[in-house]
Amino acid sequence: MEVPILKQGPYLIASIQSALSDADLVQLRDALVEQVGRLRSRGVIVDVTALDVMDSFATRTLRDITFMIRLRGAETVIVGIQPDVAFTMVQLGLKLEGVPTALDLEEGIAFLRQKAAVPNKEGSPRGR
Amino acid sequence: MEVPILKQGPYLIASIQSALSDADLVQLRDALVEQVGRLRSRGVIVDVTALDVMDSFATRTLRDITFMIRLRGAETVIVGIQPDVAFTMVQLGLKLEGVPTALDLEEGIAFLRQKAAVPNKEGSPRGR
Amino acid sequence: MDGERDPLDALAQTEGSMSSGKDRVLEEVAVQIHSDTDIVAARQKGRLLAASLGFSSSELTLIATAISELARNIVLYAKQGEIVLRLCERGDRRGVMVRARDQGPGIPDIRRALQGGFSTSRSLGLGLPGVRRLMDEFEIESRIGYGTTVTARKWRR
Amino acid sequence: MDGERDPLDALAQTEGSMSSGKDRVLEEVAVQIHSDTDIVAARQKGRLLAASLGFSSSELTLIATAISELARNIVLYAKQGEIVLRLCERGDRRGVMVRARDQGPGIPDIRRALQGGFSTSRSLGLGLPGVRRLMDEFEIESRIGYGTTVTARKWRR
Ligand SMILES: Nc1ncnc2c1ncn2[C@@H]1O[C@H](COP(=O)(O)OP(=O)(O)O)[C@@H](O)[C@H]1O
Ligand SMILES: Nc1ncnc2c1ncn2[C@@H]1O[C@H](COP(=O)(O)OP(=O)(O)O)[C@@H](O)[C@H]1O
Repeated sequence: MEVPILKQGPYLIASIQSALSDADLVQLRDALVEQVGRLRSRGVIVDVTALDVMDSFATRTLRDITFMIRLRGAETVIVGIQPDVAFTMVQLGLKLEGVPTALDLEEGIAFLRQKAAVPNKEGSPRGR
Repeated sequence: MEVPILKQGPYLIASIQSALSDADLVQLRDALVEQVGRLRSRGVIVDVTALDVMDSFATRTLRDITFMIRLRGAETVIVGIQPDVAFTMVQLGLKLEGVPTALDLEEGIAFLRQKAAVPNKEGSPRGR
Repeated sequence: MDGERDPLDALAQTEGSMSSGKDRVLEEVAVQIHSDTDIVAARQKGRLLAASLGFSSSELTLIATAISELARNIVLYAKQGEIVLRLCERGDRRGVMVRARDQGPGIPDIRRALQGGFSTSRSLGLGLPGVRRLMDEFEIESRIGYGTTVTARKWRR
Repeated sequence: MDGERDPLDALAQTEGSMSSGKDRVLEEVAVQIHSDTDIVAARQKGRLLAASLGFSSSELTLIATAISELARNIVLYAKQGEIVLRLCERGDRRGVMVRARDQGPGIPDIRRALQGGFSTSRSLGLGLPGVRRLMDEFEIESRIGYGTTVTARKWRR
Protein backbone atom coordinates (compact mmCIF):
# COMPACT_ATOMS: atom_id res chain seq x y z
CA MET A 1 0.00 0.00 0.00
CA GLU A 2 1.80 3.09 -1.22
CA VAL A 3 1.88 6.11 1.05
CA PRO A 4 0.33 9.12 -0.69
CA ILE A 5 2.49 12.25 -0.76
CA LEU A 6 0.72 15.61 -0.78
CA LYS A 7 2.34 18.81 -1.95
CA GLN A 8 1.31 21.76 0.20
CA GLY A 9 3.10 24.90 -0.92
CA PRO A 10 6.81 24.45 -0.24
CA TYR A 11 6.22 21.31 1.82
CA LEU A 12 5.57 17.64 1.20
CA ILE A 13 3.24 15.78 3.55
CA ALA A 14 3.19 11.99 3.79
CA SER A 15 0.60 10.35 6.01
CA ILE A 16 1.55 6.82 6.92
CA GLN A 17 -1.22 4.26 7.34
CA SER A 18 -1.45 1.58 10.00
CA ALA A 19 -0.54 -1.46 7.95
CA LEU A 20 2.72 -0.23 6.57
CA SER A 21 5.11 -2.87 5.26
CA ASP A 22 8.87 -2.46 5.15
CA ALA A 23 8.76 -2.23 1.38
CA ASP A 24 6.14 0.54 1.55
CA LEU A 25 8.36 2.50 3.89
CA VAL A 26 11.41 2.13 1.65
CA GLN A 27 9.27 3.16 -1.31
CA LEU A 28 8.17 6.25 0.65
CA ARG A 29 11.79 7.10 1.41
CA ASP A 30 12.82 7.00 -2.23
CA ALA A 31 9.72 8.88 -3.39
CA LEU A 32 10.27 11.67 -0.85
CA VAL A 33 13.94 12.07 -1.70
CA GLU A 34 13.09 12.22 -5.40
CA GLN A 35 10.17 14.66 -5.01
CA VAL A 36 12.07 17.01 -2.74
CA GLY A 37 14.45 17.51 -5.67
CA ARG A 38 11.86 17.66 -8.43
CA LEU A 39 9.39 19.93 -6.62
CA ARG A 40 12.10 21.93 -4.85
CA SER A 41 10.38 21.43 -1.52
CA ARG A 42 11.80 23.09 1.55
CA GLY A 43 10.44 20.69 4.08
CA VAL A 44 8.88 17.28 4.56
CA ILE A 45 6.33 16.20 7.15
CA VAL A 46 5.89 12.51 7.84
CA ASP A 47 2.69 11.96 9.79
CA VAL A 48 2.75 8.70 11.76
CA THR A 49 -0.47 9.31 13.73
CA ALA A 50 -2.09 6.18 12.30
CA LEU A 51 0.97 3.94 12.54
CA ASP A 52 0.35 0.98 14.86
CA VAL A 53 3.94 0.04 15.54
CA MET A 54 7.22 1.90 15.35
CA ASP A 55 9.81 -0.84 15.47
CA SER A 56 13.54 -0.74 14.84
CA PHE A 57 13.11 -0.92 11.07
CA ALA A 58 10.62 1.94 10.94
CA THR A 59 12.78 4.04 13.23
CA ARG A 60 15.86 3.44 11.17
CA THR A 61 14.09 4.22 7.93
CA LEU A 62 12.62 7.47 9.31
CA ARG A 63 16.14 8.45 10.35
CA ASP A 64 17.45 7.60 6.89
CA ILE A 65 14.70 9.72 5.33
CA THR A 66 15.54 12.66 7.56
CA PHE A 67 19.29 12.52 6.91
CA MET A 68 18.97 11.89 3.17
CA ILE A 69 16.59 14.81 2.79
CA ARG A 70 18.86 17.00 4.88
CA LEU A 71 21.74 16.17 2.54
CA ARG A 72 19.50 17.41 -0.27
CA GLY A 73 19.03 20.71 1.58
CA ALA A 74 15.55 20.32 3.08
CA GLU A 75 14.30 19.62 6.58
CA THR A 76 12.08 16.77 7.77
CA VAL A 77 9.85 16.56 10.81
CA ILE A 78 8.05 13.48 12.13
CA VAL A 79 4.65 14.27 13.60
CA GLY A 80 1.95 12.35 15.43
CA ILE A 81 3.90 9.78 17.46
CA GLN A 82 1.19 8.49 19.78
CA PRO A 83 1.75 8.04 23.55
CA ASP A 84 1.66 4.23 23.38
CA VAL A 85 4.10 4.21 20.51
CA ALA A 86 6.39 6.67 22.28
CA PHE A 87 6.35 4.47 25.38
CA THR A 88 7.29 1.37 23.39
CA MET A 89 10.05 3.19 21.54
CA VAL A 90 11.60 4.28 24.82
CA GLN A 91 11.38 0.72 26.17
CA LEU A 92 13.05 -0.55 23.02
CA GLY A 93 15.78 2.05 23.27
CA LEU A 94 14.81 3.71 19.99
CA LYS A 95 15.60 7.38 20.26
CA LEU A 96 15.26 9.03 16.82
CA GLU A 97 18.34 11.11 17.57
CA GLY A 98 18.86 14.00 15.20
CA VAL A 99 15.33 13.65 13.89
CA PRO A 100 13.00 16.60 14.60
CA THR A 101 9.56 15.65 15.93
CA ALA A 102 6.40 17.66 16.55
CA LEU A 103 3.03 16.97 18.11
CA ASP A 104 0.91 17.08 14.99
CA LEU A 105 0.66 18.42 11.47
CA GLU A 106 0.02 21.97 12.61
CA GLU A 107 3.05 22.01 14.87
CA GLY A 108 5.08 20.34 12.16
CA ILE A 109 4.30 23.09 9.70
CA ALA A 110 5.06 25.71 12.35
CA PHE A 111 8.43 24.02 12.93
CA LEU A 112 9.32 24.05 9.24
CA ARG A 113 8.24 27.71 8.87
CA GLN A 114 10.40 28.74 11.76
CA LYS A 115 13.36 26.72 10.47
CA ALA A 116 13.11 28.62 7.21
CA ALA A 117 12.85 32.01 8.92
CA VAL A 118 15.78 31.59 11.30
CA PRO A 119 18.39 29.59 9.50
CA ASN A 120 21.38 28.28 11.31
CA LYS A 121 24.24 26.12 10.29
CA GLU A 122 22.27 22.95 10.81
CA GLY A 123 18.94 24.21 9.60
CA SER A 124 17.36 24.22 6.23
CA PRO A 125 19.20 26.71 4.08
CA ARG A 126 16.35 27.08 1.67
CA GLY A 127 14.13 29.30 3.71
CA ARG A 128 13.88 32.89 2.67
CA MET B 1 42.56 16.98 -12.43
CA GLU B 2 42.29 20.33 -10.69
CA VAL B 3 38.83 21.60 -9.78
CA PRO B 4 38.17 24.96 -11.45
CA ILE B 5 37.04 27.74 -9.11
CA LEU B 6 34.74 30.42 -10.53
CA LYS B 7 34.32 33.84 -8.99
CA GLN B 8 30.73 35.04 -9.18
CA GLY B 9 30.36 38.39 -7.44
CA PRO B 10 31.00 37.87 -3.73
CA TYR B 11 30.93 34.08 -4.08
CA LEU B 12 33.27 31.33 -5.19
CA ILE B 13 31.85 28.34 -7.02
CA ALA B 14 33.74 25.05 -7.34
CA SER B 15 32.23 22.28 -9.44
CA ILE B 16 33.70 18.91 -8.61
CA GLN B 17 34.07 16.37 -11.39
CA SER B 18 33.36 12.64 -11.19
CA ALA B 19 36.90 11.32 -11.10
CA LEU B 20 38.16 13.32 -8.16
CA SER B 21 41.23 12.00 -6.43
CA ASP B 22 42.03 12.64 -2.79
CA ALA B 23 44.90 14.91 -3.81
CA ASP B 24 42.57 16.96 -6.03
CA LEU B 25 40.18 17.44 -3.13
CA VAL B 26 42.94 18.56 -0.78
CA GLN B 27 44.19 20.92 -3.48
CA LEU B 28 40.66 22.34 -3.79
CA ARG B 29 40.48 22.87 -0.04
CA ASP B 30 43.69 24.85 0.03
CA ALA B 31 42.81 26.86 -3.07
CA LEU B 32 39.38 27.81 -1.69
CA VAL B 33 40.75 28.87 1.67
CA GLU B 34 43.39 30.96 -0.03
CA GLN B 35 41.04 32.60 -2.55
CA VAL B 36 38.37 33.44 0.03
CA GLY B 37 41.02 35.60 1.66
CA ARG B 38 42.51 37.09 -1.47
CA LEU B 39 39.21 37.83 -3.22
CA ARG B 40 37.39 38.72 0.02
CA SER B 41 34.57 36.32 -0.87
CA ARG B 42 31.53 36.08 1.39
CA GLY B 43 30.53 32.60 0.48
CA VAL B 44 31.62 29.38 -1.19
CA ILE B 45 29.53 26.89 -3.11
CA VAL B 46 30.90 23.41 -3.70
CA ASP B 47 28.84 21.65 -6.35
CA VAL B 48 29.09 17.87 -6.08
CA THR B 49 26.37 17.05 -8.63
CA ALA B 50 28.83 15.14 -10.83
CA LEU B 51 30.66 13.35 -8.01
CA ASP B 52 30.26 9.56 -8.30
CA VAL B 53 31.15 8.64 -4.74
CA MET B 54 31.12 10.52 -1.45
CA ASP B 55 33.17 8.33 0.82
CA SER B 56 34.54 9.01 4.29
CA PHE B 57 37.54 10.91 2.91
CA ALA B 58 35.44 13.21 0.72
CA THR B 59 32.99 13.83 3.55
CA ARG B 60 35.76 14.68 5.97
CA THR B 61 37.46 17.01 3.52
CA LEU B 62 34.21 18.84 2.72
CA ARG B 63 33.70 19.33 6.45
CA ASP B 64 37.24 20.60 6.79
CA ILE B 65 36.64 23.06 3.94
CA THR B 66 33.44 24.33 5.56
CA PHE B 67 34.97 24.81 8.98
CA MET B 68 38.21 26.36 7.69
CA ILE B 69 36.30 28.83 5.57
CA ARG B 70 33.97 29.63 8.46
CA LEU B 71 37.02 30.45 10.56
CA ARG B 72 38.02 32.87 7.82
CA GLY B 73 34.61 34.56 8.14
CA ALA B 74 32.77 33.17 5.12
CA GLU B 75 30.06 30.54 4.72
CA THR B 76 30.14 27.37 2.62
CA VAL B 77 27.27 25.37 1.20
CA ILE B 78 27.49 21.97 -0.49
CA VAL B 79 25.02 21.59 -3.32
CA GLY B 80 23.92 18.79 -5.62
CA ILE B 81 24.23 15.67 -3.45
CA GLN B 82 22.36 13.13 -5.57
CA PRO B 83 19.78 10.72 -4.08
CA ASP B 84 22.00 7.64 -4.59
CA VAL B 85 24.92 9.39 -2.96
CA ALA B 86 22.74 10.60 -0.07
CA PHE B 87 21.51 7.05 0.46
CA THR B 88 25.04 5.64 0.57
CA MET B 89 26.21 8.37 2.94
CA VAL B 90 23.38 7.61 5.34
CA GLN B 91 24.14 3.87 5.18
CA LEU B 92 27.79 4.64 5.90
CA GLY B 93 26.84 6.87 8.82
CA LEU B 94 28.26 9.98 7.17
CA LYS B 95 26.12 12.91 8.21
CA LEU B 96 27.94 16.11 7.24
CA GLU B 97 26.94 17.60 10.57
CA GLY B 98 27.37 21.34 10.75
CA VAL B 99 27.75 21.58 7.00
CA PRO B 100 24.97 23.45 5.16
CA THR B 101 23.59 21.69 2.11
CA ALA B 102 21.25 22.82 -0.64
CA LEU B 103 19.56 21.19 -3.58
CA ASP B 104 21.48 22.86 -6.39
CA LEU B 105 23.48 25.93 -7.39
CA GLU B 106 20.46 28.22 -7.44
CA GLU B 107 19.37 27.19 -3.95
CA GLY B 108 22.96 27.44 -2.78
CA ILE B 109 23.20 31.06 -3.90
CA ALA B 110 19.82 31.80 -2.29
CA PHE B 111 21.15 30.32 0.95
CA LEU B 112 24.29 32.45 0.92
CA ARG B 113 22.27 35.59 0.12
CA GLN B 114 19.92 34.94 2.98
CA LYS B 115 22.79 34.14 5.35
CA ALA B 116 24.22 37.55 4.54
CA ALA B 117 20.85 39.26 5.06
CA VAL B 118 19.92 37.57 8.35
CA PRO B 119 23.14 36.90 10.20
CA ASN B 120 23.02 34.96 13.43
CA LYS B 121 25.57 33.84 15.94
CA GLU B 122 26.42 30.78 13.95
CA GLY B 123 26.25 32.32 10.56
CA SER B 124 28.63 34.40 8.57
CA PRO B 125 29.58 37.54 10.46
CA ARG B 126 30.18 39.40 7.25
CA GLY B 127 26.54 39.73 6.33
CA ARG B 128 25.29 43.24 6.06
CA MET C 1 22.47 -21.15 31.85
CA ASP C 2 26.13 -20.53 31.33
CA GLY C 3 26.80 -21.13 27.67
CA GLU C 4 30.54 -21.16 28.12
CA ARG C 5 30.51 -24.13 30.46
CA ASP C 6 27.81 -26.03 28.67
CA PRO C 7 29.28 -29.14 26.99
CA LEU C 8 26.55 -28.97 24.36
CA ASP C 9 27.44 -25.38 23.63
CA ALA C 10 28.58 -26.07 20.11
CA LEU C 11 25.36 -27.88 19.30
CA ALA C 12 22.62 -25.86 20.87
CA GLN C 13 22.55 -22.68 22.85
CA THR C 14 19.78 -21.57 25.10
CA GLU C 15 19.39 -18.36 26.95
CA GLY C 16 16.62 -16.75 28.96
CA SER C 17 14.12 -17.44 31.66
CA MET C 18 12.95 -21.03 31.27
CA SER C 19 9.40 -20.90 32.47
CA SER C 20 7.37 -24.02 32.79
CA GLY C 21 5.60 -25.22 29.72
CA LYS C 22 2.60 -26.27 31.78
CA ASP C 23 0.55 -23.23 30.88
CA ARG C 24 -3.01 -23.94 29.87
CA VAL C 25 -3.65 -22.95 26.28
CA LEU C 26 -6.80 -20.87 25.78
CA GLU C 27 -6.43 -20.06 22.13
CA GLU C 28 -3.76 -20.35 19.49
CA VAL C 29 -3.12 -19.07 16.02
CA ALA C 30 -0.10 -19.46 13.76
CA VAL C 31 0.98 -17.00 11.08
CA GLN C 32 3.32 -18.16 8.33
CA ILE C 33 6.11 -15.66 7.71
CA HIS C 34 7.56 -15.38 4.23
CA SER C 35 7.69 -11.68 3.38
CA ASP C 36 7.42 -8.23 4.86
CA THR C 37 3.65 -8.10 4.50
CA ASP C 38 3.43 -11.17 6.76
CA ILE C 39 5.19 -9.14 9.44
CA VAL C 40 2.30 -6.67 9.40
CA ALA C 41 -0.28 -9.48 9.40
CA ALA C 42 1.37 -11.18 12.38
CA ARG C 43 1.49 -8.09 14.54
CA GLN C 44 -2.10 -7.19 13.69
CA LYS C 45 -3.31 -10.69 14.61
CA GLY C 46 -1.28 -10.59 17.82
CA ARG C 47 -2.76 -7.25 18.85
CA LEU C 48 -6.28 -8.48 18.20
CA LEU C 49 -5.75 -11.68 20.12
CA ALA C 50 -4.13 -9.95 23.09
CA ALA C 51 -6.89 -7.33 23.13
CA SER C 52 -9.38 -10.08 23.96
CA LEU C 53 -7.58 -10.57 27.29
CA GLY C 54 -8.07 -6.92 28.15
CA PHE C 55 -4.47 -5.68 27.87
CA SER C 56 -4.12 -1.88 27.96
CA SER C 57 -3.49 -0.13 24.66
CA SER C 58 0.10 0.55 25.74
CA GLU C 59 0.67 -3.13 26.36
CA LEU C 60 -0.95 -4.03 23.06
CA THR C 61 1.51 -1.76 21.32
CA LEU C 62 4.41 -3.37 23.18
CA ILE C 63 3.22 -6.84 22.16
CA ALA C 64 2.62 -5.87 18.54
CA THR C 65 6.07 -4.29 18.37
CA ALA C 66 7.75 -7.40 19.80
CA ILE C 67 5.97 -9.53 17.19
CA SER C 68 7.10 -7.15 14.47
CA GLU C 69 10.75 -7.43 15.52
CA LEU C 70 10.71 -11.23 15.77
CA ALA C 71 8.88 -11.66 12.47
CA ARG C 72 11.32 -9.37 10.74
CA ASN C 73 14.27 -11.40 12.05
CA ILE C 74 12.70 -14.46 10.44
CA VAL C 75 12.39 -12.70 7.07
CA LEU C 76 15.87 -11.19 7.33
CA TYR C 77 17.88 -14.10 8.61
CA ALA C 78 15.90 -17.29 7.97
CA LYS C 79 13.83 -16.24 4.92
CA GLN C 80 10.78 -18.07 6.31
CA GLY C 81 9.23 -19.46 9.45
CA GLU C 82 6.19 -18.96 11.60
CA ILE C 83 4.87 -16.91 14.47
CA VAL C 84 2.68 -18.78 16.92
CA LEU C 85 0.41 -16.57 19.02
CA ARG C 86 -1.16 -18.11 22.07
CA LEU C 87 -3.40 -16.98 24.89
CA CYS C 88 -2.49 -18.91 27.98
CA GLU C 89 -3.18 -19.26 31.65
CA ARG C 90 -0.71 -20.04 34.43
CA GLY C 91 -2.26 -20.24 37.88
CA ASP C 92 -4.53 -17.23 38.09
CA ARG C 93 -2.66 -15.20 35.50
CA ARG C 94 -3.52 -14.91 31.86
CA GLY C 95 -1.21 -13.74 29.18
CA VAL C 96 -0.05 -13.95 25.63
CA MET C 97 2.79 -16.05 24.30
CA VAL C 98 4.61 -15.16 21.11
CA ARG C 99 6.79 -17.85 19.59
CA ALA C 100 8.92 -17.16 16.52
CA ARG C 101 10.25 -20.32 14.95
CA ASP C 102 12.41 -20.84 11.91
CA GLN C 103 14.70 -23.41 10.33
CA GLY C 104 17.24 -20.79 9.35
CA PRO C 105 20.99 -20.62 9.96
CA GLY C 106 20.74 -20.20 13.73
CA ILE C 107 22.47 -17.60 15.87
CA PRO C 108 26.18 -18.32 16.42
CA ASP C 109 26.54 -16.36 19.63
CA ILE C 110 23.27 -15.73 21.44
CA ARG C 111 24.91 -13.85 24.29
CA ARG C 112 26.42 -11.39 21.90
CA ALA C 113 23.14 -11.03 20.00
CA LEU C 114 21.37 -10.28 23.28
CA GLN C 115 23.91 -7.68 24.35
CA GLY C 116 22.51 -5.24 21.84
CA GLY C 117 24.36 -3.19 19.32
CA PHE C 118 25.42 -6.38 17.58
CA SER C 119 24.06 -6.92 14.13
CA THR C 120 25.05 -8.99 11.13
CA SER C 121 22.79 -6.85 8.93
CA ARG C 122 22.81 -3.14 8.38
CA SER C 123 20.50 -2.48 11.26
CA LEU C 124 20.67 -1.29 14.83
CA GLY C 125 20.95 -4.67 16.55
CA LEU C 126 18.27 -3.59 19.02
CA GLY C 127 15.67 -6.18 18.05
CA LEU C 128 16.38 -9.11 20.35
CA PRO C 129 17.47 -7.19 23.45
CA GLY C 130 14.53 -4.85 22.81
CA VAL C 131 11.99 -7.67 22.68
CA ARG C 132 13.45 -9.05 25.88
CA ARG C 133 12.86 -5.70 27.57
CA LEU C 134 9.32 -5.35 26.21
CA MET C 135 8.08 -8.74 27.39
CA ASP C 136 7.90 -10.37 30.84
CA GLU C 137 9.53 -13.64 29.83
CA PHE C 138 11.98 -14.33 27.10
CA GLU C 139 13.72 -17.50 25.93
CA ILE C 140 15.81 -18.16 22.92
CA GLU C 141 17.01 -21.46 21.57
CA SER C 142 19.19 -21.72 18.55
CA ARG C 143 21.22 -24.39 16.87
CA ILE C 144 23.59 -23.61 14.04
CA GLY C 145 22.24 -25.00 10.81
CA TYR C 146 18.95 -26.04 12.42
CA GLY C 147 17.17 -22.86 13.28
CA THR C 148 16.03 -20.51 15.98
CA THR C 149 13.05 -20.39 18.30
CA VAL C 150 12.33 -17.32 20.37
CA THR C 151 9.53 -17.50 22.92
CA ALA C 152 8.28 -14.46 24.80
CA ARG C 153 5.35 -13.98 27.16
CA LYS C 154 3.51 -11.03 28.54
CA TRP C 155 1.15 -11.40 31.52
CA ARG C 156 -1.82 -9.22 32.31
CA ARG C 157 -1.22 -7.16 35.41
CA MET D 1 33.68 -17.42 15.00
CA ASP D 2 34.87 -16.67 18.46
CA GLY D 3 38.31 -15.11 18.19
CA GLU D 4 38.84 -15.30 21.91
CA ARG D 5 38.90 -19.07 21.98
CA ASP D 6 40.80 -19.51 18.76
CA PRO D 7 44.29 -20.90 19.47
CA LEU D 8 45.56 -19.30 16.27
CA ASP D 9 44.27 -15.95 17.43
CA ALA D 10 47.71 -14.43 17.85
CA LEU D 11 48.70 -15.44 14.35
CA ALA D 12 45.69 -14.77 12.25
CA GLN D 13 42.36 -13.20 12.98
CA THR D 14 39.27 -13.68 10.96
CA GLU D 15 35.91 -12.06 11.31
CA GLY D 16 32.76 -12.02 9.32
CA SER D 17 30.38 -14.25 7.50
CA MET D 18 32.43 -17.05 6.00
CA SER D 19 30.45 -17.88 2.95
CA SER D 20 31.36 -20.72 0.72
CA GLY D 21 34.07 -20.10 -1.82
CA LYS D 22 32.26 -22.28 -4.31
CA ASP D 23 30.84 -19.40 -6.26
CA ARG D 24 31.14 -19.66 -10.01
CA VAL D 25 33.32 -16.87 -11.42
CA LEU D 26 31.78 -15.10 -14.40
CA GLU D 27 34.36 -12.38 -14.87
CA GLU D 28 37.31 -10.99 -12.98
CA VAL D 29 39.53 -7.96 -13.09
CA ALA D 30 42.32 -6.85 -10.77
CA VAL D 31 43.36 -3.26 -10.17
CA GLN D 32 46.78 -2.53 -8.68
CA ILE D 33 46.58 0.06 -5.92
CA HIS D 34 49.59 2.32 -5.36
CA SER D 35 48.26 5.86 -5.14
CA ASP D 36 45.09 7.90 -4.73
CA THR D 37 44.36 7.95 -8.46
CA ASP D 38 44.21 4.14 -8.37
CA ILE D 39 41.38 4.46 -5.84
CA VAL D 40 39.33 6.35 -8.43
CA ALA D 41 40.23 3.84 -11.15
CA ALA D 42 39.21 0.88 -8.97
CA ARG D 43 35.81 2.27 -8.06
CA GLN D 44 35.09 3.24 -11.65
CA LYS D 45 35.98 -0.25 -12.89
CA GLY D 46 33.87 -1.79 -10.13
CA ARG D 47 30.85 0.30 -11.01
CA LEU D 48 31.15 -0.58 -14.67
CA LEU D 49 31.53 -4.28 -13.97
CA ALA D 50 28.61 -4.38 -11.51
CA ALA D 51 26.45 -2.42 -13.94
CA SER D 52 26.68 -5.31 -16.39
CA LEU D 53 24.76 -7.44 -13.86
CA GLY D 54 21.92 -4.91 -13.79
CA PHE D 55 22.35 -3.50 -10.28
CA SER D 56 20.28 -0.38 -9.56
CA SER D 57 22.06 2.95 -9.63
CA SER D 58 21.76 3.15 -5.83
CA GLU D 59 23.44 -0.22 -5.48
CA LEU D 60 26.16 0.76 -7.94
CA THR D 61 26.92 3.79 -5.80
CA LEU D 62 27.07 1.59 -2.68
CA ILE D 63 29.47 -0.80 -4.38
CA ALA D 64 31.68 1.98 -5.76
CA THR D 65 31.82 3.60 -2.34
CA ALA D 66 32.79 0.34 -0.65
CA ILE D 67 35.61 -0.10 -3.20
CA SER D 68 36.75 3.45 -2.57
CA GLU D 69 36.99 2.87 1.19
CA LEU D 70 38.86 -0.43 0.87
CA ALA D 71 41.27 0.92 -1.74
CA ARG D 72 42.00 3.95 0.41
CA ASN D 73 42.82 1.73 3.39
CA ILE D 74 45.40 -0.03 1.21
CA VAL D 75 47.04 3.28 0.25
CA LEU D 76 46.87 4.62 3.81
CA TYR D 77 47.95 1.60 5.80
CA ALA D 78 49.74 -0.81 3.46
CA LYS D 79 51.06 1.60 0.80
CA GLN D 80 50.20 -0.85 -1.96
CA GLY D 81 48.09 -3.86 -2.80
CA GLU D 82 45.32 -4.83 -5.17
CA ILE D 83 41.59 -4.81 -5.56
CA VAL D 84 40.10 -7.86 -7.25
CA LEU D 85 36.65 -7.34 -8.72
CA ARG D 86 34.67 -10.41 -9.62
CA LEU D 87 31.23 -11.15 -10.98
CA CYS D 88 30.04 -14.40 -9.51
CA GLU D 89 27.14 -16.78 -9.30
CA ARG D 90 25.92 -18.79 -6.32
CA GLY D 91 22.93 -20.96 -6.97
CA ASP D 92 20.49 -18.73 -8.80
CA ARG D 93 21.94 -15.49 -7.49
CA ARG D 94 24.47 -13.28 -9.20
CA GLY D 95 26.55 -10.68 -7.54
CA VAL D 96 29.81 -8.84 -7.31
CA MET D 97 32.74 -9.67 -5.08
CA VAL D 98 35.27 -7.05 -4.03
CA ARG D 99 38.50 -8.31 -2.55
CA ALA D 100 41.10 -5.89 -1.18
CA ARG D 101 44.43 -7.57 -0.57
CA ASP D 102 47.67 -6.16 0.74
CA GLN D 103 50.93 -7.28 2.34
CA GLY D 104 50.92 -4.42 4.78
CA PRO D 105 51.24 -4.38 8.57
CA GLY D 106 47.94 -6.16 9.29
CA ILE D 107 45.22 -5.08 11.71
CA PRO D 108 46.07 -5.77 15.37
CA ASP D 109 42.48 -5.90 16.62
CA ILE D 110 39.89 -6.62 13.96
CA ARG D 111 36.96 -6.55 16.36
CA ARG D 112 37.88 -3.09 17.49
CA ALA D 113 38.38 -1.91 13.92
CA LEU D 114 34.94 -3.24 13.03
CA GLN D 115 33.22 -1.55 15.95
CA GLY D 116 33.58 1.80 14.28
CA GLY D 117 34.98 5.01 15.65
CA PHE D 118 38.38 3.39 15.93
CA SER D 119 41.09 4.81 13.75
CA THR D 120 44.86 4.86 13.75
CA SER D 121 44.82 7.72 11.24
CA ARG D 122 43.15 11.11 11.44
CA SER D 123 39.97 9.88 9.93
CA LEU D 124 36.52 8.89 11.09
CA GLY D 125 37.12 5.17 11.52
CA LEU D 126 33.90 4.51 9.63
CA GLY D 127 35.47 2.78 6.68
CA LEU D 128 35.45 -0.89 7.65
CA PRO D 129 32.17 -0.94 9.61
CA GLY D 130 30.67 1.17 6.86
CA VAL D 131 31.71 -1.24 4.11
CA ARG D 132 30.24 -4.05 6.16
CA ARG D 133 26.91 -2.25 6.30
CA LEU D 134 26.93 -1.41 2.60
CA MET D 135 27.54 -4.95 1.40
CA ASP D 136 25.65 -8.22 1.95
CA GLU D 137 28.65 -10.30 2.99
CA PHE D 138 31.85 -9.21 4.59
CA GLU D 139 34.94 -11.11 5.71
CA ILE D 140 38.25 -9.87 6.91
CA GLU D 141 41.43 -11.78 7.45
CA SER D 142 44.54 -10.18 8.79
CA ARG D 143 47.88 -11.35 10.08
CA ILE D 144 50.28 -8.98 11.76
CA GLY D 145 53.31 -8.42 9.57
CA TYR D 146 51.78 -10.36 6.69
CA GLY D 147 48.89 -8.33 5.47
CA THR D 148 45.16 -7.95 5.23
CA THR D 149 42.48 -9.33 2.95
CA VAL D 150 38.97 -7.95 3.02
CA THR D 151 36.32 -9.69 0.95
CA ALA D 152 32.84 -8.27 0.47
CA ARG D 153 29.97 -9.36 -1.73
CA LYS D 154 26.77 -7.79 -2.89
CA TRP D 155 24.02 -9.89 -4.47
CA ARG D 156 21.44 -8.71 -6.94
CA ARG D 157 17.95 -8.73 -5.48
N1 LIG E 1 15.92 -15.79 13.49
C1 LIG E 1 17.26 -15.58 13.40
N2 LIG E 1 18.05 -16.47 12.74
C2 LIG E 1 19.39 -16.25 12.65
N3 LIG E 1 20.03 -15.19 13.18
C3 LIG E 1 19.30 -14.27 13.86
C4 LIG E 1 17.89 -14.42 14.02
N4 LIG E 1 17.44 -13.37 14.75
C5 LIG E 1 18.51 -12.62 15.03
N5 LIG E 1 19.65 -13.15 14.51
C6 LIG E 1 21.02 -12.64 14.65
O1 LIG E 1 21.12 -11.84 15.82
C7 LIG E 1 21.56 -10.53 15.51
C8 LIG E 1 20.88 -9.52 16.41
O2 LIG E 1 19.49 -9.50 16.12
P1 LIG E 1 18.62 -8.24 16.51
O3 LIG E 1 18.91 -7.89 17.94
O4 LIG E 1 17.20 -8.50 16.16
O5 LIG E 1 19.21 -7.05 15.65
P2 LIG E 1 19.21 -6.76 14.09
O6 LIG E 1 18.17 -7.62 13.43
O7 LIG E 1 18.87 -5.32 14.08
O8 LIG E 1 20.60 -7.07 13.66
C9 LIG E 1 21.23 -10.35 14.05
O9 LIG E 1 22.06 -9.40 13.44
C10 LIG E 1 21.43 -11.75 13.50
O10 LIG E 1 22.80 -11.98 13.26
N1 LIG F 1 44.51 -2.65 4.97
C1 LIG F 1 44.80 -2.33 6.24
N2 LIG F 1 46.01 -2.62 6.77
C2 LIG F 1 46.31 -2.32 8.06
N3 LIG F 1 45.46 -1.71 8.90
C3 LIG F 1 44.24 -1.37 8.44
C4 LIG F 1 43.84 -1.66 7.10
N4 LIG F 1 42.56 -1.22 6.93
C5 LIG F 1 42.18 -0.69 8.11
N5 LIG F 1 43.19 -0.76 9.03
C6 LIG F 1 43.15 -0.33 10.44
O1 LIG F 1 41.78 -0.32 10.89
C7 LIG F 1 41.42 0.98 11.35
C8 LIG F 1 39.97 1.26 11.01
O2 LIG F 1 39.83 1.36 9.60
P1 LIG F 1 38.62 2.12 8.97
O3 LIG F 1 37.36 1.62 9.63
O4 LIG F 1 38.68 2.02 7.49
O5 LIG F 1 38.78 3.61 9.43
P2 LIG F 1 39.84 4.73 9.06
O6 LIG F 1 40.57 4.30 7.81
O7 LIG F 1 38.96 5.91 8.88
O8 LIG F 1 40.74 4.81 10.27
C9 LIG F 1 42.40 1.93 10.69
O9 LIG F 1 42.56 3.12 11.43
C10 LIG F 1 43.67 1.08 10.63
O10 LIG F 1 44.33 1.11 11.88
